[in-house]
Amino acid sequence: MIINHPLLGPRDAAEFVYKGDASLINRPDWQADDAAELFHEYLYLRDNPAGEHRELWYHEQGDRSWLIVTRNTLTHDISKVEFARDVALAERSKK
Amino acid sequence: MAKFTLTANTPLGGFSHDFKGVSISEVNGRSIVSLATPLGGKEAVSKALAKTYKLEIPEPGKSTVSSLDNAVLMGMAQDQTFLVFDHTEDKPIDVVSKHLKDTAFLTDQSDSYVMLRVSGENSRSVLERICPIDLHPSVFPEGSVSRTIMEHLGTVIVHEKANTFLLMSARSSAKSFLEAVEVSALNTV
Amino acid sequence: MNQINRIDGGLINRSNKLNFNFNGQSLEGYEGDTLASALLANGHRMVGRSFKYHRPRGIFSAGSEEPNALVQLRTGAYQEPNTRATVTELFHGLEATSQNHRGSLKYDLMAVNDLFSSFLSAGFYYKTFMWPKAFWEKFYEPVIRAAAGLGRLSGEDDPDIYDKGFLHCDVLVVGAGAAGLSAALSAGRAGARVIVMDEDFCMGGRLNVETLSVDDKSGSEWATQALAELSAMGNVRLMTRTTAYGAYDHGIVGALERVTDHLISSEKKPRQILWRVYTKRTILCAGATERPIAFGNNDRPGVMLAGAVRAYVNRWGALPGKRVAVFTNNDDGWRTATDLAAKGVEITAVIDSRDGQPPVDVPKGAAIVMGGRIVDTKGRHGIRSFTLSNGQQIPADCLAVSGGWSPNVQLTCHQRGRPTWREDIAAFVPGGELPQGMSVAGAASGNLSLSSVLLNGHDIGNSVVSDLGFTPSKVKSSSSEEETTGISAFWHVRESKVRAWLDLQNDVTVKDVKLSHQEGFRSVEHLKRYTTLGMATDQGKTANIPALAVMAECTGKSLPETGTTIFRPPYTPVAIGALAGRARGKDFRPSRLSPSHSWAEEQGAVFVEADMWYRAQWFPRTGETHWRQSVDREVTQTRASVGVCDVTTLGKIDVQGRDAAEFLNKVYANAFAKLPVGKVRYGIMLREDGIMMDDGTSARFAENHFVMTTTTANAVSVFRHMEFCRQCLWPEMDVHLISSTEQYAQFAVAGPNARKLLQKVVDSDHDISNEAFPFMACGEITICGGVPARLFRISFSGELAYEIAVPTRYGDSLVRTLMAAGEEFDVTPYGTESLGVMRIEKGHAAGNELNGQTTARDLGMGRMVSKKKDSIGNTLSERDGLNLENGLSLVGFRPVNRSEELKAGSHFITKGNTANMANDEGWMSSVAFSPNLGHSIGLGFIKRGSERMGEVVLATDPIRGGEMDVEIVSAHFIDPEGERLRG
Amino acid sequence: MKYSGFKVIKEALTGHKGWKPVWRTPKPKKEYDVIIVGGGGHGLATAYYLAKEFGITNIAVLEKGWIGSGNVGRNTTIVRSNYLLPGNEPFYEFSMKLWENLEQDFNYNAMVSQRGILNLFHNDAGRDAYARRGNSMMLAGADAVLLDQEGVRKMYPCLDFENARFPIKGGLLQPRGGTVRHDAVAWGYARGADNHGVDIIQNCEVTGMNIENGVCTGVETSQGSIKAKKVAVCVAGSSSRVMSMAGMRLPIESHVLQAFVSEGLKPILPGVVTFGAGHFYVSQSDKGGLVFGGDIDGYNTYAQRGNLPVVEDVCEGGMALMPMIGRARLLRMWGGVMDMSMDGSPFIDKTHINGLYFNGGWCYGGFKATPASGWCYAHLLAKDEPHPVATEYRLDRFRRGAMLDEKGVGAQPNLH
Repeated sequence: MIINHPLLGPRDAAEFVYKGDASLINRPDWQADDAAELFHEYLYLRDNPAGEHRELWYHEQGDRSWLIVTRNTLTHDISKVEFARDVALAERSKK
Repeated sequence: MAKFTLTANTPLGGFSHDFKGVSISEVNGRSIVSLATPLGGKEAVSKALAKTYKLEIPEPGKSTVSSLDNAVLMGMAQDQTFLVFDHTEDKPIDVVSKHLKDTAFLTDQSDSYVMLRVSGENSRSVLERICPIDLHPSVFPEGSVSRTIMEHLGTVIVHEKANTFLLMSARSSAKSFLEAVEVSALNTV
Repeated sequence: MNQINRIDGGLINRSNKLNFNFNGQSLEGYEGDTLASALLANGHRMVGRSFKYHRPRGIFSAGSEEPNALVQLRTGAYQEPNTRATVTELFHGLEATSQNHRGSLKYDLMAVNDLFSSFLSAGFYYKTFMWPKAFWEKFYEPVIRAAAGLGRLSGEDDPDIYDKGFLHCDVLVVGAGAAGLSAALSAGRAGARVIVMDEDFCMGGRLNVETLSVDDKSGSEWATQALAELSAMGNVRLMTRTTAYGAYDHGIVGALERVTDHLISSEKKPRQILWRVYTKRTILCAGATERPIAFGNNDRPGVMLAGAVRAYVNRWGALPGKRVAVFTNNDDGWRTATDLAAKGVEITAVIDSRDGQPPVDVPKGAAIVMGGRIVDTKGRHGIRSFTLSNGQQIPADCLAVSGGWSPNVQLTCHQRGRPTWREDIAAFVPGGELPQGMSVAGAASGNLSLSSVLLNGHDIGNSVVSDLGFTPSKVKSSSSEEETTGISAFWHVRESKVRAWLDLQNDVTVKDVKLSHQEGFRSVEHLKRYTTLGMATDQGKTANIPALAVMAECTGKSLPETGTTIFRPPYTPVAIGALAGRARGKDFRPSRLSPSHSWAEEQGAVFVEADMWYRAQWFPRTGETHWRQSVDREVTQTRASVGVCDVTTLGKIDVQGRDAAEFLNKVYANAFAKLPVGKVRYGIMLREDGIMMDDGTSARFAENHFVMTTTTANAVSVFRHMEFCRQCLWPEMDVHLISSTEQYAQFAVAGPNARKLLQKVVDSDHDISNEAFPFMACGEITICGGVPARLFRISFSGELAYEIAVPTRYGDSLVRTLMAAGEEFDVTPYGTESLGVMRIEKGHAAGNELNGQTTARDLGMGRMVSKKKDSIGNTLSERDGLNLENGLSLVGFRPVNRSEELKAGSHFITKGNTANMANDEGWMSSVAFSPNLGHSIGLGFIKRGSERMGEVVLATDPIRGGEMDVEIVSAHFIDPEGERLRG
Repeated sequence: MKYSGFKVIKEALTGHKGWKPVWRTPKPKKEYDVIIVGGGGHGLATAYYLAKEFGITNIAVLEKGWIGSGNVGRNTTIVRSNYLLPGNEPFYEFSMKLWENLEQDFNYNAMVSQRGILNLFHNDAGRDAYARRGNSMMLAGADAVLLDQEGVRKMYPCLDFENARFPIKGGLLQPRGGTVRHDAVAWGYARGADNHGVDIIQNCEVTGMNIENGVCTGVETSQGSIKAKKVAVCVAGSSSRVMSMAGMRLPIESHVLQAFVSEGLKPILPGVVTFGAGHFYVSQSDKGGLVFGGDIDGYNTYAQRGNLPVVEDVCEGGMALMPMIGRARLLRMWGGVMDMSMDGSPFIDKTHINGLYFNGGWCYGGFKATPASGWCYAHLLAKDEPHPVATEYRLDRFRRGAMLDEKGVGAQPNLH
């Protein structure tokens, strides 16, 4: 696979390390009343869709950026690549 | 006073060898300092760099060259730049912080890497055995920098000038890295 | 008599005669021959035996689709099984032997299988060999296994070397026949970066084997000219002997270049190179493969594909037989008759399954049977004659068969593509959902006449480059004369009473397909799996479509409804050595050497692999014959005076930033925010699931600057995790991470004389006395007259200890200096074994305890997990299952009988209980011999361990046949109060 | 029809006219006692044992493609019971015992071949971990042998003992481990279930779950709606897709595991060997092919194909372990979609929806579990309580903190 890095251009996926669903950037509030349940859902439950999937890749053999890649799990087509940090910051500003 | 003295060594003892159409040689006498740009501090770093090295912060994947200490500034990541310059003494950070004050967080990386220069008309043919990056000048023009992986080893590759590439890889695996490059030459030319 | 079947013509170099050897017989051929063409020229028809029935097998095709002519090439360690003679380039000194026979090729004892063939029907083995039960392992299976396989590995290490590489281009052209060359010319002329690959050693594809002309030149002349033009272009790379074997995601194509397979010796150059091709566009010009028609005893040597027969005659001047007949369902098959007749070869008959008139002029003297059916053949070791359905017998020592051509769609299907059926050419052609960037041209796309192939290649080449933004050249396509390509699907002769082969290598016959249908294995995948159809080394390139047609006939469905099995990479088999490249032996993975490595080698150290690192395990001294002697000495000497250990391999992470302290406070489970500058703290890092991830120390050098250490094993994963935290979880924090593992050589200096030793090298303006530099202090100092260093007062051994770090360039010099400076204290270097002994004596957890399954609580550090702050893992560490009342805890163990040796991996059972899984209470994780205590000691996890001090339990070790009574004790075997390290 | 050597001879002499379809091709009925969703090894085994051992025969097995088209038809055929944890080992040992009597039980030769499985270790920590595991196995009544380097060399002289980057120090051998002809397992169970009256319905895709008031009453399919008292899902790589029809999110990700086979070769490897310092395991089939594999590709996918880096990584492991295979050619590579769970261990459990059951999360280890998975799932379906060897395979174990993490890598499915 080739991941089109937002700054560095197309790079072989072998340079990256995969983590999983992009929802892992939304870590729950540890002080919430139902924190235990929220953390259980956050860490263990997955949509695991057959189709478009937003997922985290780490450019370990590159610029060490964490990326959110939108990739189809049936075709492997990649439609979007973003810096996870930008997404995380944007989601914070929404809140 | 301590009666002991320490002597420095280089990763490959100054290796240099010419193959047909390609030369491989260890590069020494350079220091590497990593500049981390503080959150929101890019402007301050830029100013300091412009003032002293007359350089802008390069985008990741690019490098710029200064006449001061033959410094090369390499864009490694959005908030990380390597400054590679002529300096053989200890504490290269002191040199850089003199120029940049506390605009950037500095880390000495001079002893973290082995540097090999691969040059000559066959250099691309040799590197194509181990380098996943497209080194064609139309894609990776002079001044380009890339961190990638070669023979299981993380490697920074810089296109210094036509048919000349600088490779930087971890010092502890310098021998394996040299072997990777040497074998490529032996297998190719 | 040599080359009895060699005739004039062809693309062989008759001035370069090559000697070779087949089954012990010396033979001659020419440069440009394949082993197959040379064997045919020498009159060899039978070259092997089939898999199941051991039937005689001859050369069937002229390409990589060959099912039959598999030989063992070369000898000794170079022996290469299952090698297709049809694509083996002849070289001087080539040695080959036939495969899969017991006794000689001609008189194979296993041919008895053929007599029992009716018992060996498809899937028979699933229905029998079950009684008596014990017989399967003892008798049936050994017999079956003895018959397995075709060729033989030598069992010796592959003596050749392999390499890999990366290629990048705008356009990859796969196949350099008429379509490929046309496409490459279009793309190359437009200025695109083009790579052209062909599996053959001579580019041109069927241009080299057909008598059709292009632009008033012979096909091969035109190909030569096109290649000359292409090779003159700086933007085009031509790669012969290179097979594109697989299409992967996003335009990556795997290719194998056979660099030295056509030479007698590789001479230390790579035998093959595995290329990973990154291309924007691929034009697949892989041509088409002819398929046979199934009829009775159609597997005899001499029964060949029609296109192959004329290839041998036209390209190699090798005659597959003296009296040739043709059986065809299409016009193309007739070309074999006309081409051979033109060379003066006797054509005994042309049998066309179609009714009507012959499509071309009839060769003189040939019997022509329109609407004909061949039902049987005769000839024990090769065909002598065949019989038509009307009983007529016709002599022939070569029967050229054509059932039409199947486009080579394989690469189009390596991802999601499924081929679609075209009735007019009776073939599957590439369907939708091609791999990214792939187009198909020429015969591979279903264009079967040369003129259409040339035009199609030209046009697709142009359209692909204009897609990429290049301006196509104005040069017109080359052209060829018109030819007829009529076909009427015809798959097998129903009138045949005897077995008719579909898969020649695996011996799958029409009857087997019918039986498969009868038993309900009707899906194509069931058919394949039940009969083994298409699972031979040729992957059914010639067999699959006819077999599917037979199944379609049984089910009453159409062929496209029946479908095809999925094409999987590789297109042709790839040597495992090539896929591994250089990674074997010591080069399997890189070696990381610590700064003291050379010095340690000089000391005769024994090294151990620790991930990629080599670490000194112990340092034997003269007279020490057992490792324990060395280790006991190192430990004793260190605890008595001072020892030095290289700890460079531990991960070091430079953490800087305005929020560095708060960041560490979140990644460590224990508090870090308020660590004073100049101090080090031990930290435990949890995974988010509350399990221990790693432990280490962090030293605060400045308000905004920490240096963290990790374990050697987790250096990379901890860094990755921290980058995740930094970028994804807390992006608003100002934190910067960079590894400084490589930057510093770090040594532990431990023992009561550690300070005294260090004081000899530390520059005098740095006070490292206990008062100025107490336990858990850190600082930047200089040593040996100004060399910058970092000093940490930390201890893994439990002794008064420091870790000192200098820039790596000084590492070698520093260890030598420490040894010299320590001479007066009888300093000893110590390795990882002694490190292990001392940490067990001190009760420190290491890799065996931090195994990803244990919690801080299990390790006796539960109270360190702060409940007052948010850190990774703290919330989920509170789950009930991780806080069981009878949970595990890490404690020490010693044998009740002190002379016994504890065993790591033993399990604990309460005394009096039976040793079984239900009574299993934990396990021994680490053991060592403590030279200080004079007996074996261990660390282990046992339920409620901390409450069971003094209890004697059973440590059972059935796998090594032992058990012993052990006593639960404190894990701190030495200096439990920690007075030494504070001293 | 009973299969036997005599039957084969009789049919051979009479033109093979008497063979019948191995399973019927029925139309779905309106209602069943149990619907099993998924005609793979586990689903067919569940149907077989439900009918044979628990007396429930009004069963349909619904398969969206052809039976055995999932992982039972695309694995590396290894069976073993060499697990560490008390929650796992008794289950896999139960499975091993079922394998050992399977052929006589269902009258089909699946070629259970106990030629041993050898896991190599390359350092002292590896030895300690395998000693611990081997002891676990023996405490659970399984067989295990700890070999030193010489012991390994005697069994496999062809391994690289002289020049290895990570020298072989020894291995954990389970002599009863081995291989089974994978497709035949599906066919044998199908035949056995069919003989007990189970309806095996191919080309029948489940498109929806009928759930009313928290009770599952049946399924919608491409062949119409079918009612059932109990719906038992057993779809491996498709677990998340199917269970999402019931509104459930699972602790599962789907990943691809590639597998490889070489050209047929004369026998050279007696049993199964796994490399401890890289990703490679291998055995040789009764047809002569070297069947091998390694690690999963590591990214979520539902495509039954992988990519080159893993192919290369596996072959690198192969050449590092046994450099004699360099000249053997890789013939075919393929991929299967794995239901990778969050701790690497499976689930056999009821759901919070009455009448809906779930079996999945087998990761890349489902094949060896087939008989026990079928038996224990059948037990759960018949008795509504877990089989004693499968009590830990609960869906709520992460909430409780009762993970079954053999490898100790945490909630990261691609590392298991």
